[in-house]
Amino acid sequence: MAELTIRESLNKALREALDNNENVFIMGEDIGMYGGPYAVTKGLLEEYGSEKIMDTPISESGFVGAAIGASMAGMKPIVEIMTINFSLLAMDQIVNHAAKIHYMSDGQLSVPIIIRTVTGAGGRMGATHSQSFEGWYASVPGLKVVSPSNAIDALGLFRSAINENNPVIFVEHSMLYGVKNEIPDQYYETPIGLPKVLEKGNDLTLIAWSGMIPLAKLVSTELNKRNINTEIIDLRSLNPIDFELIFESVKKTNKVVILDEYWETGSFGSYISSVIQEKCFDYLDGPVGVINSLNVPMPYSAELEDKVIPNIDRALSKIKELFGF
Amino acid sequence: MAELTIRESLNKALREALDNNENVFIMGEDIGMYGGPYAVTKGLLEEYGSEKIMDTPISESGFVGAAIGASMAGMKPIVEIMTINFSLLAMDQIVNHAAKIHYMSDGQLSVPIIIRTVTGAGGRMGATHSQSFEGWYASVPGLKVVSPSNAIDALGLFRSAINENNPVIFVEHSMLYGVKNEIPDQYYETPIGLPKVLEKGNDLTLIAWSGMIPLAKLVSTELNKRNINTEIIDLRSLNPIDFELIFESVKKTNKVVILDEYWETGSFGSYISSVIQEKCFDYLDGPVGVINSLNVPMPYSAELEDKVIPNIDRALSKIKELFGF
Amino acid sequence: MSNIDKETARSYLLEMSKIRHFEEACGRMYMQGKIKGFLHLYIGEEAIAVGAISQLTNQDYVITHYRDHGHALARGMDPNKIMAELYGKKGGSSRGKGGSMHLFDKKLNFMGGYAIVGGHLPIAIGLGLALKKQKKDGIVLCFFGDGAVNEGEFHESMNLAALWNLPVLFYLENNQYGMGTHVKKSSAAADILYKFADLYGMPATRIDGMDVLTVQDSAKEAINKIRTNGGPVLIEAMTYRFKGHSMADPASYREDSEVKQWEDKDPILLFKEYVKENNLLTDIDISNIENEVKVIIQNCLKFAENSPLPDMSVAMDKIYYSDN
Amino acid sequence: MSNIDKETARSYLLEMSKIRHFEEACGRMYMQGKIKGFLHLYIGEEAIAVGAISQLTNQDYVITHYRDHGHALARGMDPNKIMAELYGKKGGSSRGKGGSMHLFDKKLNFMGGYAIVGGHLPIAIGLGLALKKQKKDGIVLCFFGDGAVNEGEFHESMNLAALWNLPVLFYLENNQYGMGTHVKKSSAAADILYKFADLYGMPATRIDGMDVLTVQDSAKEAINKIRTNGGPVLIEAMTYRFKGHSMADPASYREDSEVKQWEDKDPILLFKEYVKENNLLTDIDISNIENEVKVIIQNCLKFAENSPLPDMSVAMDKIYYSDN
Ligand SMILES: Cc1ncc(C[n+]2csc(CCOP(=O)(O)OP(=O)(O)O)c2C)c(N)n1
Ligand SMILES: Cc1ncc(C[n+]2csc(CCOP(=O)(O)OP(=O)(O)O)c2C)c(N)n1
Ligand SMILES: [Mg+2]
Ligand SMILES: [Mg+2]
Repeated sequence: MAELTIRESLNKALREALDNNENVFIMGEDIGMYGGPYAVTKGLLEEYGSEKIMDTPISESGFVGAAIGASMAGMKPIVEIMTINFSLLAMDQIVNHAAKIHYMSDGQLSVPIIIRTVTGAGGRMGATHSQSFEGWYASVPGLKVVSPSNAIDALGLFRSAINENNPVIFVEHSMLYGVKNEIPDQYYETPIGLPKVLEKGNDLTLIAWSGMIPLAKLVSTELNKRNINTEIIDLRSLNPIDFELIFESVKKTNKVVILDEYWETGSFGSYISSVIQEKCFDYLDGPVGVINSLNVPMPYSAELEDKVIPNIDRALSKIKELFGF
Repeated sequence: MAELTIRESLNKALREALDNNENVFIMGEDIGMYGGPYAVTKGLLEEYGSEKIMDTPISESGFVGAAIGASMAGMKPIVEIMTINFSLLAMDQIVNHAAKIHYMSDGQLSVPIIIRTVTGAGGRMGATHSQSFEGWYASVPGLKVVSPSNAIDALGLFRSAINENNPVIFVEHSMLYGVKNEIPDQYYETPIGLPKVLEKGNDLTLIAWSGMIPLAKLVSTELNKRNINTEIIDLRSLNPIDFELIFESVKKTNKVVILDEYWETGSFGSYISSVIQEKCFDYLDGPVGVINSLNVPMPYSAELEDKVIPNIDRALSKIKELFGF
Repeated sequence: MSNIDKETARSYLLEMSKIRHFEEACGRMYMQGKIKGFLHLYIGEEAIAVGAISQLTNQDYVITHYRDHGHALARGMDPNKIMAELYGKKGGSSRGKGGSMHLFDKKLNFMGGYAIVGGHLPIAIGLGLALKKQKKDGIVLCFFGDGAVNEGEFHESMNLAALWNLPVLFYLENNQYGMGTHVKKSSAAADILYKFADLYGMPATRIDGMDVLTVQDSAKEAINKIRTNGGPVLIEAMTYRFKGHSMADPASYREDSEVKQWEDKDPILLFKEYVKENNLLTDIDISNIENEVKVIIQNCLKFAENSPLPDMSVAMDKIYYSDN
Repeated sequence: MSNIDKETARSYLLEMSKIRHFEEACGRMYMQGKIKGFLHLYIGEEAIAVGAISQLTNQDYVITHYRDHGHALARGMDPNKIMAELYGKKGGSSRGKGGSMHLFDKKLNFMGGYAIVGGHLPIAIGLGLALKKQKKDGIVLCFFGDGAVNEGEFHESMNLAALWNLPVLFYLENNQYGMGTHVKKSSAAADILYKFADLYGMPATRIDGMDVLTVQDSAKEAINKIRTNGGPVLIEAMTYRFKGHSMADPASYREDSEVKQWEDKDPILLFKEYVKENNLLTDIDISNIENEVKVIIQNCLKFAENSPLPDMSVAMDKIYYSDN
């Protein structure tokens, strides 16, 4: 067992992909010479050369579209959009093309690309660099969306994504790259769509993913001190989602809170809430709670950012309000 | 009282805006010479000239950004994006700029633009021309989003939008342009954010907006036949939303179904559902239902499209499943 | 201009007529409500699809915009399947799920019609990138309109294709209008659109798109260049659509005299004169071709009419790739 | 090259030194954790902001990208407010909500720094459109980098500005890198970026961006053209950033020798030599200027340090415009 950070596990995943499939190549802004904006691709250019590791101009629509086209012709491109904020510039390619070509051609063509991108706030990056649009992509039929919170899942989900013949949006959280985990030596895959119970508990189900997992653990620790046993579910994938595991947990704990870094209005977390209240209505002791970032463009100041993002104080007071814990 | 279609009422609204404010101008693809893709701007070029009615190249990012810039310098641009599907190409301008400049400059600058665009399915336009992204925009702080279902609100909301000093996304549904209503002679405005009770009833609250209103009425008529009295609430605005009126209705009927043309996964309707179940939990007889388009890129064939969009059969069977009606 | 043989003459005339009559039939069926949604006819521009695509080999890719019937037919797509697609029937090329703007035929390397203006250009260069990485001989023939030139995606694609030396033939069908907007109102470079290529060191020419032989010759030359040098080429073909932008468009933004002027250059009429003058085809040959076309059109209408409607299992199929 | 007077010489040197020392202070404060997030320093490029902005009048607009401290200072923005903004303090130009990449000063018509590459170009032409519609005399000076040229938004904006004849000076700061990517790896037109203007009939020049007087002269000429003809002009200034792209960047992608070569052209050093050779300023003048700058920098650091933190009422304010 090797201990790897998420950054390292992704680097390993990329190497595996390059080693095992001659059709794989990687493209994106500054993934080569610069060493990768978040250093995930570090060393790859030196090792695999510029045919496999392609630095692109700042042309998000252009190179994402190019990846789509290449995938339609038999390649397996992994394309990096530096952050999800810039993915808005490639939105047409992703939503109007990648998601639809397989369907519109009735299966004649497919788009087996992986789009890696970086989501989330916390880095004092300000309003245009701190957003979390993964829920938008997850809502578009034709796309698959995953977002790991630890190095084990990062590697496992990437392996599954590589084996997919569908466009996969692989969402990494900027604040999690340093998260370290023991990686099993034996080959494994993490199935796309399967949430994971991170902590078992009977009193409250906490659902989160990606950057909200550390907060979920914090909340759990706090509640444990009060003898409340929390079950933490890491969604890991946003589309598809196997809800069964979630429903089981809810039927056991009868109480649910969802942590989602997106803004309050129209969050993907509220969709999860909506599904749960519909399918588990009779099991619920109280309403499903959703904790989001406040409805505000992210302020730069650390002082303010920490209060806008879901945080332990807000989470605990919401839980208290809902369930009296 | 004159009877006007939505198309005509918007044409009237545009004329009013041009007449009353010398800073107003309109820009968009084919709004002039062509007569407007949906004929909303018909006749304006002839009457107001090409300084006020500007045909633009097919450069969605370019001209939406130009409208943003012009608005920051004191103009009041009304910009038309032919359909909301193409707004993905201007997404960066809308989400990363229009929504944030007021905030990032701490109020020094503002972006008083109206972006008119056309949403919705039903026209046999296929997968890339039948989407409903208004919920995405509604979830972004800094933007306001409205979407009228009748000619009275179309005119009234437009008047409010013109008086706004914020970016307003004005979403028109392609299938509703022909909807006719009596327009009051006296000047009125429809406040942004205020939902409207279209039909009063005690047994079930139906929440819908825009293209789903005709279906809500159909459902209501059907249920009336079974002596179920439906209260229909037309959201009219997606951001902001005054939820009080909704909560009141729910507290009365104890049953809610939301109709939303977006896909099932991550719909704005599910957000409404989530808020309701949280705030009215103890008043609910059963779960909040949400009826959406199926999770599939829109097929072209009329035969299929009619079944993918929320329809009366699916609505009634969902209501039966939830409430036994 | 290169001399062509009888067989080629016959083939060009047949292909152009097939497109013309197919499009006319579409127009009629649209009026009858058999075809719905958007319908963009290629009438007037037939010489381009036929002349350019004639120069391709099987391994080459074709990709185009929503005005795609002409390109699909010229590439050899089955008219029955296209018409059934337009009818929204199960016998259609995408079983009714794509529609007029989204024809695909993978077997022919016809990589589809795309309905977001400029949106298929990055995809086109991606196809070229794959060819290059796979060290295949093929090229990508990518059609788009004068309106698309104003989209950022056009420029990003041109740069990437040049920067990466990709085998792409950018084929600009300049019919001088994007919907109702004349190219002079949409581009400050209206008179020299093809020169966008210059900056990137990409060869480019402007040609008469109403003459199938000019189209053929210039395409041949461009494709040769691409096969030799690897890198992209741009052709701007001057043309005109005789009908409105779509069936919803009465085209009131242009003068009858302008339309008339271009109708005089009807590529099919011109080519008929040419083949007769050059003794390539006789009047009898021509009327045989027309009869052949008539049968094709009748058959495809019949096929579409008789094809069953798709059911919901079709609608819910192929959202995602699955191995089963 | 135009002769300048002592006052101008003093002013250019002061402004350039102010930027240089401000940026150096930023770098130090970033290392101390006082400044967070992204920090992009303008060191090495000072001649451009100072030379070009010196040619503007009050009514003109300035708009730029995230590497915006230099432009903000040259436009006259208060260093105290900028530094406090970088500290995330209430005394900042946006009370800590904007940060380094998003400086704004409406009173100075400094319309902001924008952090999406290429994203502010359409906004810039919108400012120009407003000026034109309002029949005002002003122009828009819009700075952007060589990396931005590859974004579709650049091309869309160039076309719109030319098509609509808008008073915009497109100011391309070609420092030859977009993050770690050399311009030759990002543009097939790397050697002639300014020629993108040609196609649109837009005047354009490439200049030495390390020489403040060259910058001044070319800006003057361009601005005159714009004020006379209404339409846009493009300037490409060749320059270099002496530091990494941002504080996170060790800039390992470029050779020390290359950096050294450009450091030899340090615009401040060069200008100091010039003013001495031409008897515009003495060594004493220069050291006075440096002392003046030192005080400005000390003061702004003190101001930022002492400014209170914003509270949540600030965070929740100005999300929407409201009349109260
Ligand atoms: C991004 C986008 N914007 C607008 C439209 C609407 N639209 C469809 S076709 C068209 C005109 C395109 O003109 P051109 O590229 O010249 O092609 P032509 O129709 O003349 O063949 C427009 C504006 C669209 N489909 N996509
Ligand atoms: C749309 C977008 N893509 C990528 C980035 C990340 N990024 C920030 S600055 C930069 C390089 C820009 O280079 P250039 O335009 O030359 O300006 P310079 O930094 O050299 O001044 C990149 C890629 C971004 N901010 N926005
Ligand atoms: Mg055209
Ligand atoms: Mg640069």
